[in-house]
Amino acid sequence: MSRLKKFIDRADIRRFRFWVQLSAFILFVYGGYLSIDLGREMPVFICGYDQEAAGMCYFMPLQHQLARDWERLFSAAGLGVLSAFAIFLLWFIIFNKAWCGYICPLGTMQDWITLLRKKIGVAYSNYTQSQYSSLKKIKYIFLAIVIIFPLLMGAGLFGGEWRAAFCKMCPGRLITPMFVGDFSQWSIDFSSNTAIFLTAFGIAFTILFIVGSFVKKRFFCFYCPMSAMHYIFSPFSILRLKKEGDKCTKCGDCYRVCDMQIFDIADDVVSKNILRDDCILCLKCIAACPEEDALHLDIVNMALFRSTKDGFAKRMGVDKERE
Amino acid sequence: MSQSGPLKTRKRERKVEDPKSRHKRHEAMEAVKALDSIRFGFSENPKEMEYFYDLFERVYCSGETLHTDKPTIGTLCIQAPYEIIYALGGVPVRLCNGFHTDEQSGGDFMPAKSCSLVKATLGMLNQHNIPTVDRLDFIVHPTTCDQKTKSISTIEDMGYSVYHMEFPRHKESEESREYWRRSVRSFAKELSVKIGRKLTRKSMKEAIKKVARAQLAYHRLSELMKNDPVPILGKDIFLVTNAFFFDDIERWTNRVHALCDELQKRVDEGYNAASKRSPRILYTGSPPIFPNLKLPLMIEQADGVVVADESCSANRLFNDMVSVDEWFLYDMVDAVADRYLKGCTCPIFTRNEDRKRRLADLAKRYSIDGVVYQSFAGCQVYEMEQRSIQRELEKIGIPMLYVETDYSPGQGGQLSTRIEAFIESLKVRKRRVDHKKRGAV
Amino acid sequence: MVRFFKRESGDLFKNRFFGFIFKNRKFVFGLQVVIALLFFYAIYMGFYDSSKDNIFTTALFWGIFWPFFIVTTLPTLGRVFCGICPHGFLGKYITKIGLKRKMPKWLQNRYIGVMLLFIGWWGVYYVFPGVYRTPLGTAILFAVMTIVAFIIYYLYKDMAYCKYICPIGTALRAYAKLSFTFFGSYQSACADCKTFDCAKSCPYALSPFNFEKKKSMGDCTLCMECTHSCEAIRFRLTAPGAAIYEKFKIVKEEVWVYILILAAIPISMAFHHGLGRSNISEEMIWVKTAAWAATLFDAGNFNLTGLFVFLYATLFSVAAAVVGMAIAAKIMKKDFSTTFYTLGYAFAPLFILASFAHAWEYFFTTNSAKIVEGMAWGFGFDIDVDPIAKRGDNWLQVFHLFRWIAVAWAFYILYRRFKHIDASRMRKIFAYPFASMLILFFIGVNIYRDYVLETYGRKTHHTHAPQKHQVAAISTIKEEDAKHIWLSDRVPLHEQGGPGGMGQRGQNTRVPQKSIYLLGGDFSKPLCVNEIKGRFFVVDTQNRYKEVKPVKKHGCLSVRFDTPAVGYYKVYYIQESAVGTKIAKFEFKRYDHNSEEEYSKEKMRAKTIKEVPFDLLRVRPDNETFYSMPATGDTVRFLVLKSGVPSPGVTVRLTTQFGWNKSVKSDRDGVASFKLIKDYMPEWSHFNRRFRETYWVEAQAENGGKIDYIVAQERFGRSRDEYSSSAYALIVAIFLLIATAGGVALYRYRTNRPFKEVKFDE
Amino acid sequence: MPYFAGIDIGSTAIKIVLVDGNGDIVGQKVSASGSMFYKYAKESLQQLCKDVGIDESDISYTVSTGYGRKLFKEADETISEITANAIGARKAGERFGTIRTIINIGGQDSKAIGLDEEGNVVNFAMNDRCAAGTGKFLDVAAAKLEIDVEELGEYHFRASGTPLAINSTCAVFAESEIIGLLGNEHSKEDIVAGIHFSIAKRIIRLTKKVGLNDIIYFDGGPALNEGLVAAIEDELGREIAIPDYPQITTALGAALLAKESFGYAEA
Repeated sequence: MSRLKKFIDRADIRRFRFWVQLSAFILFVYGGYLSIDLGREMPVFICGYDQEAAGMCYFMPLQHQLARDWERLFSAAGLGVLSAFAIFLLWFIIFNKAWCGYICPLGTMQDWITLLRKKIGVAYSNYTQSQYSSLKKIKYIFLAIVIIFPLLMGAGLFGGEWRAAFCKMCPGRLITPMFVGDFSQWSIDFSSNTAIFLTAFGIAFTILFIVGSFVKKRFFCFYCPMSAMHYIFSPFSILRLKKEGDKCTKCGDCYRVCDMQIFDIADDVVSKNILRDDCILCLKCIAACPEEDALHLDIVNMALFRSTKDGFAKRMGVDKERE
Repeated sequence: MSQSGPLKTRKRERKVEDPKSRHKRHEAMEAVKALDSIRFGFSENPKEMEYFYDLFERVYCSGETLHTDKPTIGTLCIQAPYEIIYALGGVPVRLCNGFHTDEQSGGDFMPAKSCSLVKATLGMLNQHNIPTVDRLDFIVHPTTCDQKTKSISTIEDMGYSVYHMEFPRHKESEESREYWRRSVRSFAKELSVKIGRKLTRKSMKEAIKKVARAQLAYHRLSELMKNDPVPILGKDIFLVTNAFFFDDIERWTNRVHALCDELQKRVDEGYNAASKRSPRILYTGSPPIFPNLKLPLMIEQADGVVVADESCSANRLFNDMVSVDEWFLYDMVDAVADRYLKGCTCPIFTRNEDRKRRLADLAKRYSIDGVVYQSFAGCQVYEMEQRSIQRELEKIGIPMLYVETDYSPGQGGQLSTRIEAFIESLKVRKRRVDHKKRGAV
Repeated sequence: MVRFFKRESGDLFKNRFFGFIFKNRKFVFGLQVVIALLFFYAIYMGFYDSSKDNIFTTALFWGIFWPFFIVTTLPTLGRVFCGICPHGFLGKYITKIGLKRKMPKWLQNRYIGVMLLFIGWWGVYYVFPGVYRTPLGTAILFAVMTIVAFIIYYLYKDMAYCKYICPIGTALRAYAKLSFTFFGSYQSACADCKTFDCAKSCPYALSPFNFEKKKSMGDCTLCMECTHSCEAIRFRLTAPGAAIYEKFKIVKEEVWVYILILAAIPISMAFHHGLGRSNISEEMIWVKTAAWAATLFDAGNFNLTGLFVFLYATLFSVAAAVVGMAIAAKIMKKDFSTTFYTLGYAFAPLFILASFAHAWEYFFTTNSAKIVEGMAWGFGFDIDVDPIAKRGDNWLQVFHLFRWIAVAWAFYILYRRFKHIDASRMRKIFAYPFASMLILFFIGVNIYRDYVLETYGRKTHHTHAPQKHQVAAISTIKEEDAKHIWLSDRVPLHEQGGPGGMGQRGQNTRVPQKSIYLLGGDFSKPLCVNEIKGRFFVVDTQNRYKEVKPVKKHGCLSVRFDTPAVGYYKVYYIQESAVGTKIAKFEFKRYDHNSEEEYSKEKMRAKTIKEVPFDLLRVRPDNETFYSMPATGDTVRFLVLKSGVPSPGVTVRLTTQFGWNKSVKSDRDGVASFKLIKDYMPEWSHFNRRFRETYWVEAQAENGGKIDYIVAQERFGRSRDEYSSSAYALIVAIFLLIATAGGVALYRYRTNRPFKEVKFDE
Repeated sequence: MPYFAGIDIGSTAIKIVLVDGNGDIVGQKVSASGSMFYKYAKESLQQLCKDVGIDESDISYTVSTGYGRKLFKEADETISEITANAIGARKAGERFGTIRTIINIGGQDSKAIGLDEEGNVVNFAMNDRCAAGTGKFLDVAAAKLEIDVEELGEYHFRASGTPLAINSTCAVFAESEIIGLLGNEHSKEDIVAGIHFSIAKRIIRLTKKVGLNDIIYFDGGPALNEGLVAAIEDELGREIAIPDYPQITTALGAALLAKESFGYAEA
């Protein structure tokens, strides 16, 4: 057991993650070819417009469900909405935000773009703290769009174009289907002003997504409403990212490797639960932490993956004791 | 100075010693005395320590110099980034000095009540005689404490080429981080111009790894100190870390690993370097720098054992290994910069919660019985912080002894009384705790 | 604590009646319980019966609570409503068991309540008219507010909800300054008080002994808790608005309440209901702006006119107040903030008196009846009463006077408030007209409205909501007169309906039903067929058929039947005669998104029944699913069956809604193919992506000496190419790609310059 | 009958205490330490033995303490004077109650020691390297004023009115300050009182660091100076406990420790 633990603590999380992401990407994007269907309550951006997807991003059904007439939404039929939500939660609480860091095809895409940038040799950019703290709020606005627009539509206050307004703007709609050869989403819908606006916004957002994730690691995840939704329910999850404040030296290694620039991970020495709304639970921080046990990933209060000096040395390639 | 003829006629022929060689002789005498008490004052030193004893003897007593083939960069504080210096092919030599002889000659430049360390450094530089190296190409000066910052102009006047790195005194803000990163970046640039070599990704990566290996070796050594009984005494640890100031880093790393291997064996055998009830002491405050290791020596002569420390001559020097996400120069230089700012627990910072946390954590992990806090007379920051540290330690129930010292050897009596009384009281405490434990069982 | 005190004559507590009403613990408690019960009962009723029949919920909230408890009491007795407010009443108990935390700083902001009232209530009132007028809307609003209130009471101490979050908390506090009562204490007794029982007993953590000294009751809600703890508390009569003339601690939010509420209610109403009902309403700037905005996006039921009325009213009012005060401040050489907030209290009477008058006028003309009827309905009675007065009764003009009283009073308050500013008399005189600019604006709006209504007259018809399609009487035709007869699921004039035309919405819990109408005449001018000779058959998804009898609906003959299963239903109208059989056919698909039904080609294959001698079956292509339907550019294929046998060489004709038609002969397999062309070409801005174009397929064939004829109505949708453009998308994408990449590169280049990133806000 | 010796070799005096197996004092001696600690200590011990009438070999265990403790090579054990003082004070001060705070003014230092309920040293504070506030300071001042150290007490009580303030932290500067005061025609009495109060203030500041508890025990040579005792009491506002022989408390502690250690060694 202790040997297994040691093995896990020494794991090269980078490589592990790459392969998990690749398999998850293939599974989700091409799963349809193998008739895999995991349902329509996936807590990741696997777009329903991808005909061969092995599941569907929960936002699409959620928006459609919320857009029902209020009379119907607040009747017994509303139970369907709740049951779908319950399934979403069940999926979510197993992996917590690791859905973002390990499974989300859109996240994986961004990581690949980052890999490409690294290969080319272009340095990345970061936000300043002030930019960061104002920009990160955008995702809650998007979440509000996801929930409020359909609800208002159901109340009859908006036209039908607003039914899945966020989906229209989401880069996932344009990107995921491309992998099964469907480029039809790359179009501007001229049928109404709203449609023009939404589809054009979608294209702009997608371009921004591509360019942004080229220069900024995990560019889109700052604005991802799914991430915001995850955060709301993360207290119920069984997978936790924990920090032992007294062991932290605030050296900032974790902060620097963090794709999401989460300041607290290095600077907050008081909270034990260090999972923040931007976190994608990629575990890079644990892998980069040189302090014994300062950061660890817990599953039901059992440390699954801990930061160790030994593991750090191995991952940095300095573990050979004598040169 | 030309000596045209005898100034005075004396009965007895007496050749007046050249001040420089006299100074050198005094230094050597001081070094020998200190080394002897470290080496022969205790029995059963680890065999691998011989290398370090020998190294100090060669450098400080026989006048041997190291690194004749590489550019030598003098550093005034641990904030001068080692990794960058190594990456550019230079060798960092820490100029912090512990010689009383130098302190006295350095006293000419500074007020009476000021930090002995800075005085000694000034004195040494004034003699243009650095024991470890034969020349200094460059001095890096991070603007850490006031006394160093002000004395640097004196050093420049002595004819050294100095690079100033601006260092923020408030590390909690994002601005300070950016500010310091800038300082480090421009330092890297400047140094590469001075040395005439380009900073490359490969050399930088190598340098980071080189330093990381040294850090790891130190961590291995300090991990061994967690054992009770301890395999080695604290004075030796200080000597080892002092050697890092000037020794070749790879050789040093290998030697520390060799030492660790030996100590590991001792641990397996259950060997105790101290006595049965020696209180485990955490040392903090002004750095003990060879040959001024009197405080750790005194503690251990009084039957305590220094198992951990929080000072810039050991623990702080090796903390915070650097982790890099993408091996770009920017990233690496920034990563290196962060190591020296955020993780640092130097008392010059405004609100030093980190230091309290670090001390509490060390006390917990090394099962510390008491803390000895040294402040050089005149080091205001350490003196001021003493109170809040004391309060903090009281909260977790660990007694602390605060002593104010300087490099003068004449202080022995009163100082040792305090140390001994402190250790005696710790022993009583420990015995009582043991007793209670046994009673409980 | 003072046990006995000889009360002065102005003290309401001295009066037996008022003393009982305000101070008797049991009475007040009873009243609070009754109000709370009514409150919750009305919310419950709002959910229980959200139909128009429920007149109780709205009558209680908008007929009693608002006009009487709030608008009427405020300028008279003061903030007495808070004393019986169900939230405050229950909140007192909830706070006692609650967590008693300190409210976080960001929540301690009176603007939250003010903005809830201003935007959340009045903004919504204009933008979504009628939301709060329906029982359900009202019930949801108050239920949500109640839940929020109770949560906040539970979490935070000192009844912080009332101070900061309650939408009317700050407003009541502000307008209560105009009342002719003052709640305070006998200073002679308080001078040597050492116990401060009044402050201890206050659930809001206020200090009643200080009210007189501070000349302000602060956040006091007149809950009367302190009166039980000490006899030195008094509730005295003062001159009306005496409190507002004094110098007290200024609360900025109060001034903003005056201005914003003035904008949101009297001014917006004057714009919307006054000027908006005039014959020249189209000329008004807000109507024009709304019309322009409507071209920009699909606003649904969003009332854009209301929105812009609200925005312009706010803009004008705030501008009038701010600009006027700014000039006044300049004249007096005082700083703006002092001037504005000191003098701003003068705006207080404008709204509340106007509203007071309106409330009573409305009470006499309409509300009195509504209240009686609503209350009766709420408790199970059904009575019908007439209002006390009729609209247009002369004596009602009295209420119009109030508006001018309000203006006069506002001028007077302004005069009194000027005394608190220290500036030379001359300057004050010059500053006075500017400081009163908002009052002048208010007068101006009123005069202008009267002028416009007088000069141009009032529109006869007015509704808040956009007009619904009225089902006018439909002209009918006899079967024999009709050139064609066919089946359709829509009555004529409903042809342009949106996706909701399927007649299945709102019936989720029941078995969905479908109505099919028999139409006749020209394809382009359908009329209802009201006399028939044939019979109707309905074929369900299992291909079982049964005959159904038609009924009359909207003047049309129709058949109505259940469609419980997922799949294709068909309706046939068959009329046999000597000449031959005339058949009209309608086929439709039922599918709902909750269904787990799989689309299987076999199951969904077109089938015929043997009762039909001559049939046209649409052959569904392989890629068709439940979600899809034929679209422009697709080829639709029809199988011609004579007595169940594919029949080649039959002429089949397809006619679209816009008149395009084409005839082909069925091929060897009996299949006739048509390519659907694009003939829906409306103006660009009116293009409807969901437009379903109707087409008819007719076939005629000789069958055993008789001529059989069949017509089937089908629909097709819009192909993607018709309304979306990948080329544009590509251009946009490439342009954006270059722009963003360039922008990023430029940005990075720029930030490489060190020490330049600190920017100062000058 | 075994005897145990505690030898406190201080900067100004050598104090020797002999105790018997019950821990009772059988003999004590105070002599000047001069420049040859070892020689004088040895002689004093011999002298004491002679006075008490025992043979030197009867002394089973010797513990030395004080600055010169390392120099007394015959000692079986050395101990710091702080610990010794604590042990001695507990014994000598038994009649006052449980002692938790000790003030000790020695020849060249002054200390305050905090004890716990069981008599263990919890914390302590010492003056800086300077001689102000120590016995030395009194010596110097007395010499300057040309009076005997023993007379200081008398002078103190003869002082009139408010005592003068002597502020200098250093004995040397204080000396010049005294000269200045004399030059201003202040009386010797006032100056003495001033000196006492300045020492008292200093020592109380030190004591506050370890905590002021109910019973404050004051020992060391200057405790014989009643003027100084009065000054400390005045500054504290309450009485302090003075043992019968304040000079020998530390030596007594050493002797008691010797007895205890001998017990351990035997066991």
